[in-house]
Amino acid sequence: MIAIDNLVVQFGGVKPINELTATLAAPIAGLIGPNGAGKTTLLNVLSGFVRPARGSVALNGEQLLDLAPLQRVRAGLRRSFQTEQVVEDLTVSGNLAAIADHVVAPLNRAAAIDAALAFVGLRPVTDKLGQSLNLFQRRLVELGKCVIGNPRLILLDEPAAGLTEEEGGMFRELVLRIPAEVGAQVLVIDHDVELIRAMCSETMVLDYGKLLALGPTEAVLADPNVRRAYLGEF
Amino acid sequence: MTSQQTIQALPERVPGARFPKQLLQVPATMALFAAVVTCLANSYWLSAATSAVALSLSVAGLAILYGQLGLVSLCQFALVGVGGWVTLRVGHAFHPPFEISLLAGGIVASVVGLAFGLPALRLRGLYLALVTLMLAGAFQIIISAWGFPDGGNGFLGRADGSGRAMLPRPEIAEGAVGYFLYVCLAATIALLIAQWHKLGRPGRAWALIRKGETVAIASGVNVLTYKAWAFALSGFLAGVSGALLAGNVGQLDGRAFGAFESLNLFALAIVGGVYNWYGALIAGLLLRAVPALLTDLGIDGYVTIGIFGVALFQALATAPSGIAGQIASLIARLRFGSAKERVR
Amino acid sequence: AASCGDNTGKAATGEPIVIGAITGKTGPDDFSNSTKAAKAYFDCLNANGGIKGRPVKYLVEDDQWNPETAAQLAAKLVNDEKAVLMVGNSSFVECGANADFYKKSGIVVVAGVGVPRECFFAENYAATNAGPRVSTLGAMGYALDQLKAKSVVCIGPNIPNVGTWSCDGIKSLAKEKGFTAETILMDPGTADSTSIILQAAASKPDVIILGLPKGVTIPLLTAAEEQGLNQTIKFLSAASAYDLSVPGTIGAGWDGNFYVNMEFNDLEAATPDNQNWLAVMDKYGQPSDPRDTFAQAGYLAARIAEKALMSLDPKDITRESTSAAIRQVKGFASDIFCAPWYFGDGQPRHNANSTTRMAVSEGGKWKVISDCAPSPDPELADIRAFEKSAGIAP
Amino acid sequence: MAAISSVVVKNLAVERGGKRVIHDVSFAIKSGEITALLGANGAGKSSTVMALAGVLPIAGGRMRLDATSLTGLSPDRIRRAGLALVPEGHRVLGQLSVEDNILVAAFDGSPSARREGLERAYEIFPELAQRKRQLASDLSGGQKQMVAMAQAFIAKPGFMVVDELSLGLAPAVVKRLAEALKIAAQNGIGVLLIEQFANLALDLADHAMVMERGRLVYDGASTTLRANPEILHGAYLAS
Amino acid sequence: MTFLPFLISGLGIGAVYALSGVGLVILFRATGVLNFAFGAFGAIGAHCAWQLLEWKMPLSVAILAAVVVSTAISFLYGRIFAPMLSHRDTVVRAVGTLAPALVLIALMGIIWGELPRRLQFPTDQMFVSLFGVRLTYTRIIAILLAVVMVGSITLLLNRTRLGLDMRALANDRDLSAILGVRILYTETAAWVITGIFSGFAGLLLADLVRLQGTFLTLLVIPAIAAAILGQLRSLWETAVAGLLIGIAEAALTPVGWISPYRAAAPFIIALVAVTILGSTAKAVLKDR
Ligand SMILES: Nc1ncnc2c1ncn2[C@@H]1O[C@H](COP(=O)(O)OP(=O)(O)OP(=O)(O)O)[C@@H](O)[C@H]1O
Ligand SMILES: Nc1ncnc2c1ncn2[C@@H]1O[C@H](COP(=O)(O)OP(=O)(O)OP(=O)(O)O)[C@@H](O)[C@H]1O
Ligand SMILES: [Mg+2]
Ligand SMILES: [Mg+2]
Repeated sequence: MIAIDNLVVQFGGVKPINELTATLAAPIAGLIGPNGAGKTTLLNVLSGFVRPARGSVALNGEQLLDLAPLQRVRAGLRRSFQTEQVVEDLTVSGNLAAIADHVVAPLNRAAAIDAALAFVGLRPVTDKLGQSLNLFQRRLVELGKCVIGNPRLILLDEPAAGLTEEEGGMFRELVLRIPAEVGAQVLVIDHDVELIRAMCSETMVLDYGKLLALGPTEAVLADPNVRRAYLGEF
Repeated sequence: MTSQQTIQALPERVPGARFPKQLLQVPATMALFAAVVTCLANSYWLSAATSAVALSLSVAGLAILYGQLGLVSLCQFALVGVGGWVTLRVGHAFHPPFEISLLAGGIVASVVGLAFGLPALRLRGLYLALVTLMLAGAFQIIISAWGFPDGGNGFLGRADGSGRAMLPRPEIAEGAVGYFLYVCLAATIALLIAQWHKLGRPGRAWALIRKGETVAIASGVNVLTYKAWAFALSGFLAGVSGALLAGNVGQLDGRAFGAFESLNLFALAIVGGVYNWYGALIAGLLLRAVPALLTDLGIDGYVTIGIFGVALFQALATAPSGIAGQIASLIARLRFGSAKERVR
Repeated sequence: AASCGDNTGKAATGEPIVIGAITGKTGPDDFSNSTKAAKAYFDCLNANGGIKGRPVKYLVEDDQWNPETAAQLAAKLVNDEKAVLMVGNSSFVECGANADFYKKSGIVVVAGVGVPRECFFAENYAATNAGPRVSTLGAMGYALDQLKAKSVVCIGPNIPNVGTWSCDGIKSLAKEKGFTAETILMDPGTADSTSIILQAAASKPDVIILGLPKGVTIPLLTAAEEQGLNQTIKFLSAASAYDLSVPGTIGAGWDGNFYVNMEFNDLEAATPDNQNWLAVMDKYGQPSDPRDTFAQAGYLAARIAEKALMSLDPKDITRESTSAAIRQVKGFASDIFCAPWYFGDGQPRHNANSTTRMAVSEGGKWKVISDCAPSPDPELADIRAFEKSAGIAP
Repeated sequence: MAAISSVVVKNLAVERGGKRVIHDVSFAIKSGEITALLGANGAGKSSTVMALAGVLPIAGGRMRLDATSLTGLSPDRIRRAGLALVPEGHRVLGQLSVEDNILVAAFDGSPSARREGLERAYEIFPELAQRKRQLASDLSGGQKQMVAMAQAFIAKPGFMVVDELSLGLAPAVVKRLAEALKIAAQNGIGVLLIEQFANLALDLADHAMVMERGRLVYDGASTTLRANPEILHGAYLAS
Repeated sequence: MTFLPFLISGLGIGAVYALSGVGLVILFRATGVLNFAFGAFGAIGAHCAWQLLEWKMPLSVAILAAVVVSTAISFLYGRIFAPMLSHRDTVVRAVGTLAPALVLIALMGIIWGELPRRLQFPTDQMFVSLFGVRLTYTRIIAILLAVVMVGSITLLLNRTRLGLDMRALANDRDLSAILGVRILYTETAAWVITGIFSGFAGLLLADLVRLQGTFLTLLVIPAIAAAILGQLRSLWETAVAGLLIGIAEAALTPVGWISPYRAAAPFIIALVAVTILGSTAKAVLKDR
């Protein structure tokens, strides 16, 4: 459970997040909103790359902001980035090992890597270099990195952007398995409303740093404010 | 930086493996190299080859920083100087076995390298490169004023008297051939250490850091520690290189460690190739053996400089992953080719 | 006409005698004039019967101002080429790098131009020039005697065994003679000459003595002229500035105000050996080879070597016999030297050339203004004592 | 632009990392029309359009814009010849302000014409108008994509090639953009569109092409493709 | 001992650093290349000027020739050689410029040797006296040239089309090409501009410091200190930093034991500044 209380982020004159208070409890929660609404910024606050000016965030009752970014990773926080970040000159398994090195005990590493490979279905390309992967495979590597080492919260920033509908569908199936098989809560940003609808039982909508709506996904998507500000319907 | 380099012919990595088999390449190649040089070289070439192998260690340090982390250090030759200075100082002051002086040189250079790296830990790209160049510049002025120790008393170790004291070589390797083999052995060990880092956990962490620091942090990498470790290791290699150099001639001179030399070292490291371990050896040879060849052919010093400039550009422009990269892709092609043959 | 060796006019055809040389050509300054002159002389010798029929094979290497290279080249010449003797060496870095090696290998060096202290404090190394310290103090002697200097500032490079060595000499002389002396050590790589000149001028000295390579001397003089100090202070320099191009380069502002020490005779002196040097250069050198004081040094080194080799059985010219012959050289007279040159057998160090002249810049040329005078360097005490004991000096 | 003009690609071949990724692709796009280029990930869509824009060197084939040969021209000359590419992955000039980013793409025309173009771009993307002094590197992902689109619009090209149109954009913005592209096509611009959402693309497009493993497997009316979804499915599953 | 005279003499050496530093930053801002050969370009021009003066040509001809030679060499490198490295990272592109630097050092060594020479201008004889120190007109011209260059280049970069193209190019060459920026034209223009600047700077530096190929070439290294203080971005800051570094270096002259080490001042100042400002510096690149 993520509890955000009165969060304010400020860059010079702009406040990409402004007095945000919200609690996300669903195993897979969605985060949507217009471009520049502050979604990525919120993820950066959760993972520790942006220091908020005010407010607090608690993960399962534990204060998150007290921890350094690295401590958060060790405590089970994982994230992917809006542009994929697969290392070109490491193999697929090398990319996974790079995180396993730091979050899994030495003896369990090989097994953890293998389990992640199996989970995302990349076993056939274990030894391929990152530079020769296509976008879908890269997104899968990113997801694989997120499920290594008993994660508790996985943050996905537009993980399916650029994927075709089929690939998006396969990706969605994987994400849906995470809460049960990996045991982590997932917070996902995406602009593909259908994907959000299919994955998330709960959705939060941000608009200019403010909370526009929060609740069961269907209800939120039906909210006229959301339809106007986000979907561009009148 | 925005333009991403296409990296060709990178060595494959085997994660998790305890002793990757590729490591065996290092001793095998070095042994072959040492045997060939020992059989063929006269005094002059032996001396040049010894310097070349010694310097290849400092290039290996640069290769870690640049090839692995994408960090540029333009003070590597200054660190070679630090290593040499400390080795001579310890050697003249306490007369310990050579290995002790050598380790002292390596360790102090490593500490200095780390101290040099610290202000730079937060910096990247060209800006970092230039900051380290400033360190090289400052070192040049300080060391040329102090001079290298020549056996005297006191902190600076300047005798300023009759004759210079020479640093004795290790007892087991007094002669030119013996010392050359000694340097090759030391280089093999150091190159193995570097290569082992590259193939293992530090190498993966460094690759992530090169990709982006936020990405590295998000993957649980302690960026500062791993960067500092790379600087320290690179400094250590430079220091050992300086120590071996000091043992070769028995003494060193401050004027040989100018900022321009550090620039030159970096340039040749790129030409040699920073993505394969033997790029360092190639760079060492380029630094010492090629000028020796030109000198031996009686070519004017200025013409040599000019040839060097032209060759530097030629190599930069045509071999993005250095000469070593070209060799690697050649080997790969040969292997691939013969594999195809067999299938047929 | 050029006169060399036995003057047979016939080329030597026997088995060559290998003689090596190391010089600093490429780098902050070009010191190769000495070996160029030695080469010209050996060519002349070879064209005139050589050493009793055996020609000299003279191998010159450029150490590029890098001690590591200097050591490599010494190994090449001594071990690989089996040189019997080194002649005409002139380098900033070579003495320190190789003195020990030469001693171990049992080879003797008759150098042209020695610069740092190590060149004058080694057992197997004897230079024909006086060296920066002796030369700087020679200039100081002139300043004391002729310019009546009461206070002096010595500017030297902050290179160990060069700058301090020269300026310390001035200091100890000051103690002995009771004038005031100050030392400024400068980084030869600095771009800021004006500040150094201002610093030197701040103590209002009568004279400023420069013990610097000419590449650094000229910018300092330029800065001094800019500040108008050429009118109020006399500037003197060690022999390093004694180059024919210098008076023209620094210009008329320095006429009568810039004095330089000379380690050898006037370059244009009409004396026989000096004329022979010029003739050898004309016939066997390149027109572009400079006729300067370094060249004089190399010429003399070659002649000394020739004299020693001529005393040997041509069939028995080995490193040992050659070394022994060089060690015996004594009373080698030339009008280019102020006093006869000797090696000083058994001495731990060598500095035979310690009597110098002075010249002043005038009308774009050097004008010789003094006779030979012994350098008042206190450090020469051991040399003077040896000379007395060996009956070389009165 | 009264006369119909066209970009013609013949027997295009492209190699990447020593491997041939585009084999013998030929097609034509016409002004005033929207063409969709569909296919699974890695099918070679980006490689095709990057080769077309001169960003990737070609291993074979020819390209023409009307009478002008584009083969072997540098990217800036192709852009100036009238073919504007919006590359994949919302790349912007991070150290320039938003306004400079847009202005730099307006390589021709008087200052007043450029002003006009700028105003027009701000009309499509009012988000950018508020941030014109901000450094482009500080923009959100979607905002960067808007900048990239604005850069194409302001160049007033004859042909616009958009790689991943909706990438990172909120639905409302996609709608506005689709509208703008339609208007552009009506004004005689030829548009080539790569888009992950096939339905969106087919709604917009008059013409559609499908790629599979570096080859063109369908080239025809978009309505036909819509009526026969198995073509598209086959292509998507092929990879 | 009073410091005042040294402050004035520092203005002279400061002008040297400012000129070279600004020259470096201009090209970097416009093409993303840090030109280690800046000094060498200037030096060869200055040598040509010296040669023409030796041949008794008028001063104006010599100055013109120097600038033309420096510009031509800069143009050649920028038009033919620099593009070959354009897809490589900034450091490699900078290292590439070592090549022309080495070739020019060799050329100057072969033609002119390392004999110290003196290049003189009539302005050396004219001066104003401040605190008993003469500030020659040549130095004043050097400072003015730096200021004029900073001003005009700042205008060029911020107010003109070419300037906008240059900034775009330096930021991301590939993307700029896609956006229609004429890469070769713009880059060549930048190299020509620095070429002209290096020509004038080379003449002034040869006069102010010394006319020696290697020395003038290596002068870029302390000048980089000024560029670092300007964070490789701000021309004004670079120029001011250059002057201040020069003054600091000169002011250390009378300070006892530090004096022999004062040539290290540019480096130490740059390092201290980076350590203090480091984390806030704009040049600290961010991740996405
Ligand atoms: N360093 C910064 N300085 C100024 N403004 C910034 C900075 N970083 C981000 N912003 C602004 O903060 C706002 C929020 O950005 P954020 O990346 O969180 O948006 P987002 O919701 O993820 O949008 P998108 O869907 O487009 O990715 C944007 O308007 C952006 O321009
Ligand atoms: N730098 C590269 N080196 C080697 N192969 C590459 C490189 N970039 C792409 N490829 C390969 O080229 C093929 C075509 O890639 P391309 O990016 O053109 O596909 P796409 O259809 O645009 O897919 P996407 O939807 O992922 O953008 C793929 O198989 C990919 O693996
Ligand atoms: Mg975002
Ligand atoms: Mg694509």
